[in-house]
Amino acid sequence: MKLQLVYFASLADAAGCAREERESTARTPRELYAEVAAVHAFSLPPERLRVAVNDALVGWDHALAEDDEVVFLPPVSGG
Amino acid sequence: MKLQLVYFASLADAAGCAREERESTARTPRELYAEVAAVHAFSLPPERLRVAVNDALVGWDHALAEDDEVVFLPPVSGG
Amino acid sequence: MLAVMRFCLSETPIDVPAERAALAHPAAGALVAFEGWVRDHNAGRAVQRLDYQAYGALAQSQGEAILAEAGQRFGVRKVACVHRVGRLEIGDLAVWAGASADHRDAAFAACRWIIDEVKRRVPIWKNEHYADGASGWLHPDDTPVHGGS
Amino acid sequence: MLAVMRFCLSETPIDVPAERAALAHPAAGALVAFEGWVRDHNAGRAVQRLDYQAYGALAQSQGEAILAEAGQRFGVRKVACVHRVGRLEIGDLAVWAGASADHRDAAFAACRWIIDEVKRRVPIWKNEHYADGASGWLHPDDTPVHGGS
Repeated sequence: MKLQLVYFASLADAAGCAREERESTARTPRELYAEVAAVHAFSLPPERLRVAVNDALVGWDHALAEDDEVVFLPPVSGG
Repeated sequence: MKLQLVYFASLADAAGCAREERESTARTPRELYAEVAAVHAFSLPPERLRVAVNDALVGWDHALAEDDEVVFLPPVSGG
Repeated sequence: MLAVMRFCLSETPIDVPAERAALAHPAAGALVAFEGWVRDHNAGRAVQRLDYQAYGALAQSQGEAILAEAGQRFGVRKVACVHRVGRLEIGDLAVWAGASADHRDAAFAACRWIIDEVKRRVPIWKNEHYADGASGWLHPDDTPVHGGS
Repeated sequence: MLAVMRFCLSETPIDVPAERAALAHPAAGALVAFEGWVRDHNAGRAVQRLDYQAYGALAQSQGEAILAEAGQRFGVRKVACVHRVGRLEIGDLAVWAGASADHRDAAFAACRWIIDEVKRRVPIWKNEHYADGASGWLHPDDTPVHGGS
């Protein structure tokens, strides 16, 4: 299915883009991260990330749906 | 000897004045407070007060000298 | 008891007098405010400026959740927090957080908790630019991240 | 490390932006400020206004001693405190205390310690005027004192 990915901070640097649309067979954020981490050589393990789908935090086994917007959040550093 | 007394807050209300000059035989703030507490009916015990002589905090057995300015400080309530 | 809570991201300088005034309440005897300023050094390196990037929609909802939770946890009257995004220079105000309460215990505790939670949970990232020309996105422990590693 | 410490009593409204700006330092990443406001109630009674009376010379030396000690105890860059004297109305700012430091732990700890010590040690007395027409000088535990008793 078609998924929208949005990247911030170090992940955007590594991906070389702030967003991309992918055709993927991933059913969960966990599967999707494994796929994009391989493509973009992300080296942050999922334990260090949080994931949001459609602007809400979700678990790594959340069921993805067509056209979902998925964001993997690197450790934050505001303040 | 001659001593200058300055009163603040509830002690000034009880004394009916903010300062007074007294001729006294008191050698220490402890003796002086006993004297003025009797005159003005102060009911705060010395344990609840601090004492300053010439704008510096001193102990209750500090030796008083001619024309010293003595202040008995009620519990403070700034802030 | 909580009357006002307001979280926002700002692309322009934070108006501190306005933020402070918004926390006034006739029953409040205490205001505690935290300001985070851009420091000239971090982890032993000279910092020249930095950029904050935020995931806006989630930062907003997380910030509002933190303020609402502060209202539940502490006996506060009003709470607020504003975080800058974009480019900041040394000495610039990066984040302001404030809490008003009847007494100072609650105001101190709430303000401290809010800034800790904002730093822990709100999706904002800091990119520091160093005097040696290098730059890097920071981890929450303020060690640099390189290329997603 | 401590660069600036300033204590003062003020008969006019405290200039918060000026106090805050005076604590800026390029190495400071955190400012914590406490404001004490005149509340509309105390110990269950409606308060209309109050007067602060200070023993000026000793208040000044005690205030300066507190700020100097804060500089010794905490890793702060700058500290300051201003206390109003005279007549104040509900919502007026009675006291402002601030501390800047490289990190927030020190700024929070120093600011809290300063206001606690000011309330404990600085010779200033509060006379509250109540809605029922009564008034009274307060003890530090905020119970009224009657006629020196």
